[in-house]
Amino acid sequence: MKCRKIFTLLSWGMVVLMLCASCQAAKETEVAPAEAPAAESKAEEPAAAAPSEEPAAEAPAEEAAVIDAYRIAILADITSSNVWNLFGPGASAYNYVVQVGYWPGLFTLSDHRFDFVPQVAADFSSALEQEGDLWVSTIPLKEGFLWSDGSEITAADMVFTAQVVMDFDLSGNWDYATSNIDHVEAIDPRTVKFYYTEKPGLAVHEYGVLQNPIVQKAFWEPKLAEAYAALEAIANFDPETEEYLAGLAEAQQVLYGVEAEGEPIYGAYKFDKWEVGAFVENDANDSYFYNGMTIEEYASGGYHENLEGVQDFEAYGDVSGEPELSYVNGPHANSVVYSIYSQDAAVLALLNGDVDYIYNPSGYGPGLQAQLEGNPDVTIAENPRNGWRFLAFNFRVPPLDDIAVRQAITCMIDKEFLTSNILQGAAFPAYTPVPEGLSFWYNPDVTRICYGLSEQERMVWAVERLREAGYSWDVEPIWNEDRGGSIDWGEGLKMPDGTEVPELLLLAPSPGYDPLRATSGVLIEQWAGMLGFPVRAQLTNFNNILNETLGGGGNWDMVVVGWNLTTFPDHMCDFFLEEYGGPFAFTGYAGEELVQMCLEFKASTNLEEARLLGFKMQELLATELAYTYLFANPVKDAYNLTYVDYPFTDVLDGIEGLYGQQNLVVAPE
Amino acid sequence: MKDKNILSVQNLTMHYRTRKGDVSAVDDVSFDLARGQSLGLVGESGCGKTSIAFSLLRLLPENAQLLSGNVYLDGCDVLALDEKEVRKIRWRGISMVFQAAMNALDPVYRVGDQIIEALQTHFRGLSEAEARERVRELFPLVGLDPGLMDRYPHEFSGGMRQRAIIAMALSCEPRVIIADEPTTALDVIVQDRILGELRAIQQKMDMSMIYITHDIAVIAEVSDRIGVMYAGRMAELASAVDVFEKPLHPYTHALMNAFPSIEGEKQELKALPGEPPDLLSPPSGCRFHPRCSRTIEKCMGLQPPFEEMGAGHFVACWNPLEVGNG
Amino acid sequence: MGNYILRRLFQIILTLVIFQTLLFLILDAQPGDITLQYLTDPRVTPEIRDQMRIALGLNKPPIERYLQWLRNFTTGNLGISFSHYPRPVLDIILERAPRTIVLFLTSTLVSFFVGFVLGKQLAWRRGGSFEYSMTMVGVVLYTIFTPWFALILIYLLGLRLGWLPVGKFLDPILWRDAPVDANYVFARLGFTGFVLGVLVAFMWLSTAGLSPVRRRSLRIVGLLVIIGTPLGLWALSDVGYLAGDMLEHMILPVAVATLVSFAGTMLMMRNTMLETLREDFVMASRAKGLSEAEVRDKHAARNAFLPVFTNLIISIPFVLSGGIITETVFSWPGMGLTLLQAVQNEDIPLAMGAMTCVGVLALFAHLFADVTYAFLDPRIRYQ
Amino acid sequence: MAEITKSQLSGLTEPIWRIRLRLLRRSFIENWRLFREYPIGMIGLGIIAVFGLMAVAHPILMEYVWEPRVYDPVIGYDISILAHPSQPSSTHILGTDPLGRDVLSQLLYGTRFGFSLGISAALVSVIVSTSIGALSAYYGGIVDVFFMRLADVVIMLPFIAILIVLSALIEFNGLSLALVYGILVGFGGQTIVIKSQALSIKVKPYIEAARAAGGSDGHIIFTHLIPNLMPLSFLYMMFTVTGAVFAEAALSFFGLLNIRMSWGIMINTAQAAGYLLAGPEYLHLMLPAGLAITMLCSSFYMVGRALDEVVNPRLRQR
Amino acid sequence: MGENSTLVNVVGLEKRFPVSAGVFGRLRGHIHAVDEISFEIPSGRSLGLVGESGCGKTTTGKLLARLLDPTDGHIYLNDEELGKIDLAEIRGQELKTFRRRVQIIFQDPYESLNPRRTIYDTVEEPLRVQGIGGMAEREARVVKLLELVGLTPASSFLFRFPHELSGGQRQRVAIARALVVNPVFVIADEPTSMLDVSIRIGVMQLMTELAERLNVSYLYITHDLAVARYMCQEIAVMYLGKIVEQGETEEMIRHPQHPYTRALFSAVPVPNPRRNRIAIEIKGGVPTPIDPPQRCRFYDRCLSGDDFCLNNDHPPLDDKGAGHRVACYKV
Repeated sequence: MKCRKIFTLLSWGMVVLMLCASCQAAKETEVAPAEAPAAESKAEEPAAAAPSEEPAAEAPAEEAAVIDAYRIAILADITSSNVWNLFGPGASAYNYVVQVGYWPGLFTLSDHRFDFVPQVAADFSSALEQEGDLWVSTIPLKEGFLWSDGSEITAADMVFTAQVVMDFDLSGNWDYATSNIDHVEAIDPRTVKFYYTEKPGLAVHEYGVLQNPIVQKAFWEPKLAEAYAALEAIANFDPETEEYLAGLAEAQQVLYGVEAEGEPIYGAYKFDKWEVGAFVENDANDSYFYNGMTIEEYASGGYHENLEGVQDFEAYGDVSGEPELSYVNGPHANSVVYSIYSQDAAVLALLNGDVDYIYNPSGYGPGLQAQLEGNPDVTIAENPRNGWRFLAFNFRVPPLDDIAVRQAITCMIDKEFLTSNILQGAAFPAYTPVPEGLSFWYNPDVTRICYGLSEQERMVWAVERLREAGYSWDVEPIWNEDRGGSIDWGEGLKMPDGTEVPELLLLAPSPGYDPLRATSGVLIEQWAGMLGFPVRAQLTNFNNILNETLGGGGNWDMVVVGWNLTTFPDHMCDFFLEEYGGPFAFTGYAGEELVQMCLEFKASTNLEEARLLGFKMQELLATELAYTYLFANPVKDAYNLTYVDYPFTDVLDGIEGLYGQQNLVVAPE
Repeated sequence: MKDKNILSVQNLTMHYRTRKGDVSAVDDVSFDLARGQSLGLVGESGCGKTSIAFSLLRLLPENAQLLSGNVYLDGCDVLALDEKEVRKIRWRGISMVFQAAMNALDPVYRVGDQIIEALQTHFRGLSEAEARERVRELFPLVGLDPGLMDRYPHEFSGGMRQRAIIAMALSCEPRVIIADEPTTALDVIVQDRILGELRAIQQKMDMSMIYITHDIAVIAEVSDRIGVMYAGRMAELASAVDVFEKPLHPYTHALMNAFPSIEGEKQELKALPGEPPDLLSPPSGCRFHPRCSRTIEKCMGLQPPFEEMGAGHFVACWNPLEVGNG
Repeated sequence: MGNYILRRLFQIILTLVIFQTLLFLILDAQPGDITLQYLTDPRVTPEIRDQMRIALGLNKPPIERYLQWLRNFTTGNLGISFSHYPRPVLDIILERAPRTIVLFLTSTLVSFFVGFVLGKQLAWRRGGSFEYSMTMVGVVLYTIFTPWFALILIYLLGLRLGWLPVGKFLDPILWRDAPVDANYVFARLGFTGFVLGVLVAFMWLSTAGLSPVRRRSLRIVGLLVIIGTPLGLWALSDVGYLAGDMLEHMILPVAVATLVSFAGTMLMMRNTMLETLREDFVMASRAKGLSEAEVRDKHAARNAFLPVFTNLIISIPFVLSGGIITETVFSWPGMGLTLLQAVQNEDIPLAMGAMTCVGVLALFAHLFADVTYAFLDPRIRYQ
Repeated sequence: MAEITKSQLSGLTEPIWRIRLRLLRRSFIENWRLFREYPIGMIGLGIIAVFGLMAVAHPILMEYVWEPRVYDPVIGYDISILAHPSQPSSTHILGTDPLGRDVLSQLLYGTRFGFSLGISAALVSVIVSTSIGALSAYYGGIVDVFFMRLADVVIMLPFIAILIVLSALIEFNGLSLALVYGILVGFGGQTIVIKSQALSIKVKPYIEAARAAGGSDGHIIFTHLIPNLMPLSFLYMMFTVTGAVFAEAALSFFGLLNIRMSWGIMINTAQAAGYLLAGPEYLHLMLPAGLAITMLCSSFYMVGRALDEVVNPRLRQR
Repeated sequence: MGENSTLVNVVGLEKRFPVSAGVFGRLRGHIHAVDEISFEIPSGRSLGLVGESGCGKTTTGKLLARLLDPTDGHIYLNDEELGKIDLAEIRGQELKTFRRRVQIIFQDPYESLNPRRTIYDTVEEPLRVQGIGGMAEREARVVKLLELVGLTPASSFLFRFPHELSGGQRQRVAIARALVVNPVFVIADEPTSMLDVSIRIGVMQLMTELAERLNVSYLYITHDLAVARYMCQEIAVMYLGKIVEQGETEEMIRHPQHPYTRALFSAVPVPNPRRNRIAIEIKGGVPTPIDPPQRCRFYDRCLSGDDFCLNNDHPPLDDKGAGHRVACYKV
């Protein structure tokens, strides 16, 4: 009984405490908006406007319609907002889509035709000159280029950025560290000068260093004190030692971990809110330099930037007459909201009109496409992709080092059948390392082995090719007219030296990871098997494939993988020659001819010259078959034209390649 | 005679439905219980003693079927009442001391609270404090310290638990209390004490009691009248002395002879032949006939009537023992 | 009691160490490491990858890394995530755990309650068509392929009928100008629930001494007041619409998590209740003249509750397992999704952290439930 | 041995093995009769039978009816149909999947896979749990402490999470998944249940009687303990089948399994191609597999439930 | 073997069970289940061990059957086949052989037979594990034993399962199993307490009859004094792990001397409604035997205890004449 009384007393006390606590809580929530009146008004607004699923319709119809929010669906959360990390280990497509426009570069590629054009740089004066042992490039900066806090972008910012990268030995997408840069100098606030120890090629200079982002020195310098202190600690260590590397890594970690909240940026939109796991929001940046600037492209190749009283720039050809394409730079939206969805949910959201565009590097399966195509509001833009899927051979394993074998197997692979039937038109057959969409570099006349042949003809060709090379069978594969025609599999295939062909392990990602590649792998197993190659397809997880191939595990004979590419096609060397590509050149292929061509290609500073070399390399690779290119799947972008529109949608890698054209997107008419 | 009887059971017949067929658990059982009287029901396991007890309280499992019979409590037919009215009869009219005291108390509630629950169920306006007071009075009556009422059943020993059960059974001052083998699981010394207390309370409160057990010695000590049951039927019903000294039914007689005692001279025990019958298909006629030493032809075909032979001495047998033959 | 908790804590620590050792072995035995991710990035040279390994400590032998991990763990440092480099794992977990906890606390409570009530009824109405149909429905729901089921619900309720949002945990358009962030609202909601629970318990206990007649009416009024007041307060507050949005997004995942798990409790409850119904005290309470509902709820169900509650404790890890599926399908950014992504990305620290978090969650849920059990079952006395 | 098959002394006219066989048959019939009273178990058994037929049908159909090039569940492709996935038709009763493969063929193949996976996992778990449960209950002491602590750890782990983690380490295929799942279940909750049952059997007087008769530990474990554990083990086998099939489907759904075809892969294929929410016209892509997973899981679970009522007399109705 | 030769001689038998608690399973004490007891059982006679539940009689039985290992003390078995052996010492093969000579019958006929084995399997098991005889021989012996315990015709019982038998029949099977290996000494742990009255006598009579025919001695453990009276020539009363009184059955019943025995005997109800039995009072209930203090175990409940009892050890079991031995200072 006594016990109970005490309990009752305690309970009363508890209740009083609770009430106090909740009162306090209530107060807190009441106070919060009072402290920030701006927030209050905002808080009310969406509450009222929440049901208005048509923000565009409500927008006042002024001369240029402004989009309230450009709603992009992204498929994963961003992981970092720190610029150093973003272009380093934190590089991810979703980080880019949100933040890549924040920082300017000296030069950039134009949005539509990827013309190399100045951004912060005032002009093209980037030519290289020799100054003593060093190669230098002097670049003047524009006037009136402002950070979002109103201060001007200066050479000091440029130097600071490069210096930090070099001091911390940053890697990833920071090119300075790997480009033989000696140092960078600010001649005056509007002139920056790069010093190279060796003469850099196109890929390193124009397509590398000069396009790197620039950050604001005033903001970052004080923030990096701690990181520099960490760097100081290893200043005296030998850079080769492990202690040094560990210390460096620690310093980098501090650098990557710096909170970059409130960082002044330059782009069309600036950071506003990040609700982790749900969405990110960027707000329009009024001081964006290109805001309202008209860009015109002409059939002649001419490129024209024009904004009254600010900028009038032209290049690459005649800019008179009617432009082929003309668009006005934004921001045309008050904000950009990046919401995180799963792919299926994103499609539903697009269909429902909850988002305007899906940033979807994973591509749409046929089912999602079918859904999207069935909706009149939704448009799908299809563009060529800069990338392909291929079958790689392990050149260290006989008989795969034999060109005859590679050609025979390649011949059997009916790419047209594979892409149009099995893959349901989700992909185009590929024959060369350069995709057709990259029209400048693409060689249309490259050899296509067994193109257009029937199954029977392919078999005959392949058998003949093998026999020529000295291969023999116990039972030769033959065409069997029964059952509508099929191949009776070859058996006991022997190499020219008489030994039997060993079992060949074909790795392909499991269907869960990529059904296209998994299916291709299984089919190739069949096709090669018809010829008598004892191929065993193993569907395995992608990390395992990486580990065996790029990682150097070596337990593979053939593998179906695929890469996305950069616009500059030096991957033709990087993928086959270890001195360029490192682990990427995992096949063990080292054709003398290719080595020579690559030496020339890499050193070339002239686009035309590089292009011709590229053609020759494509032909070489298409017949040597270091890889057998299988197919490339196009980039498909789905967007809802109810609330937004784009000035153009025909572009290599699609709208996706431009991260949703955030600074160009306009309200529909 | 009628008004003196607080409880009257007439021709009670009850079956259990099982997947193998009907089990004739109670067959045509009749008896009366007078105010302040103690009736002992004795018989082997499965003879229907407990089923009768549950029939009186209308607490039968779903598969039980009351085929016929009446149970009058103070002249009111319990079997005809609806569920709500039966609930009022329970505990205030007839309460029960359960066989397995271990399990008859809910382990998650305090012992006192369980008695309070019974009280508040029947006296809706009773506050907890008042009910506690009532329990406090009850506990010493059954030899328990009132301080124990806030303990949980598992903290009680077997004897204490049985006492608590008795206190619970007494709480609403019932007219009839049924004690179903209340001491079977207890050691002999504890059993002796509880039997003594139970008898004393019953007499003090002038309650009627039905005492159910298989132990002839126990029943001899607590009962005024004894009913001997065999295979669902009442074989013999008489005063305690009559049953022990002048048994008429051969089964009663055999039971007496088969019961070892530490009192008196060591007597030859006589085993009953055979096994108790399977009530799924009980023997025809007298259910005892396959094991009976006095079977005559009539026994096999016809069920003997339950008749009075001598003052208050009822027996169901075609060939009863002579009086004084015990 | 204190001694018991101490002993259990000791056991928990021991279990955790074993658990983490196993986990570490499993994760470390994977082919390759995180730097494989960067293999696909042509700009990351082998030198840089080596440097990364050093940065991440991957160059050290496993045993050293394991000891390092244990050392760090004791100081609350779960390391640096690889895939969210350089965010500390603890940071990520603290950000996501509340979402998982809120979602699964809700669905666990709801499904336990639903299962308990239904199971009670099943046992009570044994043999009827209600029992058979409910059992069938229960079994099918219990064994249904969760992702498939979730997708069907999404399709029907979210897409066809458009009643409910189809994924995520909030509506960005509504929240982009919200004065507070999601975890703030989560915390407030959780706090409200806690206060509610305490108040109800208090009200219940303080009316216990009254006579049965007054008790009942007072309790009904009390319940209405206690539940109504916070609801009103929330509705009036300026973040009420945010909470509403959040709750709306929770309906579907909670419904799925509930529907697929309530049957476990229901079927278990049915069985234990059937066993309890055979106990003598049920018969005794009936004999006391209690109404059938009182016998069922106060005695039979109360006792059957105990083993069912134990079962709930044991099923906590399964709930968390189901959580991975539900979170994935509904894009609910909680621990399950984090774990799945971490494993897929070979983000060992994050996977370790997430698993450890899940393990710690499960362990403490066990402990909490065991202690609660001691209160529920007076027979249990911990030395 | 011939002289002992017939006994003159006891008047038995039959060899003992035949009597035992008859006893076995009788006890089977008795249990069957009990089991038959639970409609839920009969429904489950019926569904299992249907699945059994499906599993058997696949190789037969592939051998005699279906053209492998068209109907192979993994590499088949029907050229005669222009667009895949195609709707159900007379040639493809459940249509074709996005890669042009026959859904029915996949479903049947998946049945076989699901069955063998579930049953092998169940066997593994039962062998593990019964032997460990029996040993730790019988010997107690350090063996018991070790296995029970291990079981505590194992039951604390969210299965799917552990399997996801393990999938990164082990290249899961059907067999290894069955093995891992069986071991996990066997070392976890099942051991605890079996052990507690074994403990209750261990203290039965007939075990003591066997010891008093001079029976060795092995004799007692194998002739008394384990036979009395078998009903419970068998019951848990049913639940393990359910769990294993579910786990496979879940892992496949996440794309974590390296197998060529299963129900989970079917759903995964449909999902990867984006047909999951594409509307009723693509129902044939996810409905059959999803339903099959659910039905197979349910059916074994139902049988388990019914067995529970048979094995556990406290639940029996009358 | 003569009537008077000792079959079993128990000397200072002791069994303690540890009680542990705390974080590290700290030892809290011992339950003194059986505390230095000594008694003899002459060949061909049966001893009844009576007492309340928890007094240690079942533990004593299990110790004698070596189902438990004694903490201390000796159990000598004087066997014509094996000679005099100390059961407390033997291990391994010896123990197995000893199992032939000493058997045990349990209380609960429903639990003491493996429900999955036929009667034949059950009864044959001791023969098989002892490796006695060939298959036919064993079968014959099983049949013989079944008929001996009254399960006739044996062939109709051989291949039945326990659940098909009644309680009495099962207990007969259990008796058959115990006797099938020709033991000289059988420990019967309340073999009839769960049987109905009408069957109980039959089983008791069977056991008595078999004891004579097969020359078996029983240690008959029971809480029912009346049953012990009919089964045994001698009775020993146990209280809290100690034997407090032992003697010829009839002598004990007529003249119990220990205060506990007297209370116990007086509490037994008698089947005579006319008699007004008066029970002898003792205090309180049975305490738990965890490390009991070094004095008379009965002191706390005894009405005639005094300072001498309090200050001295538990009294020795002294012969008070005619083999009637009592452990009490006050007698």
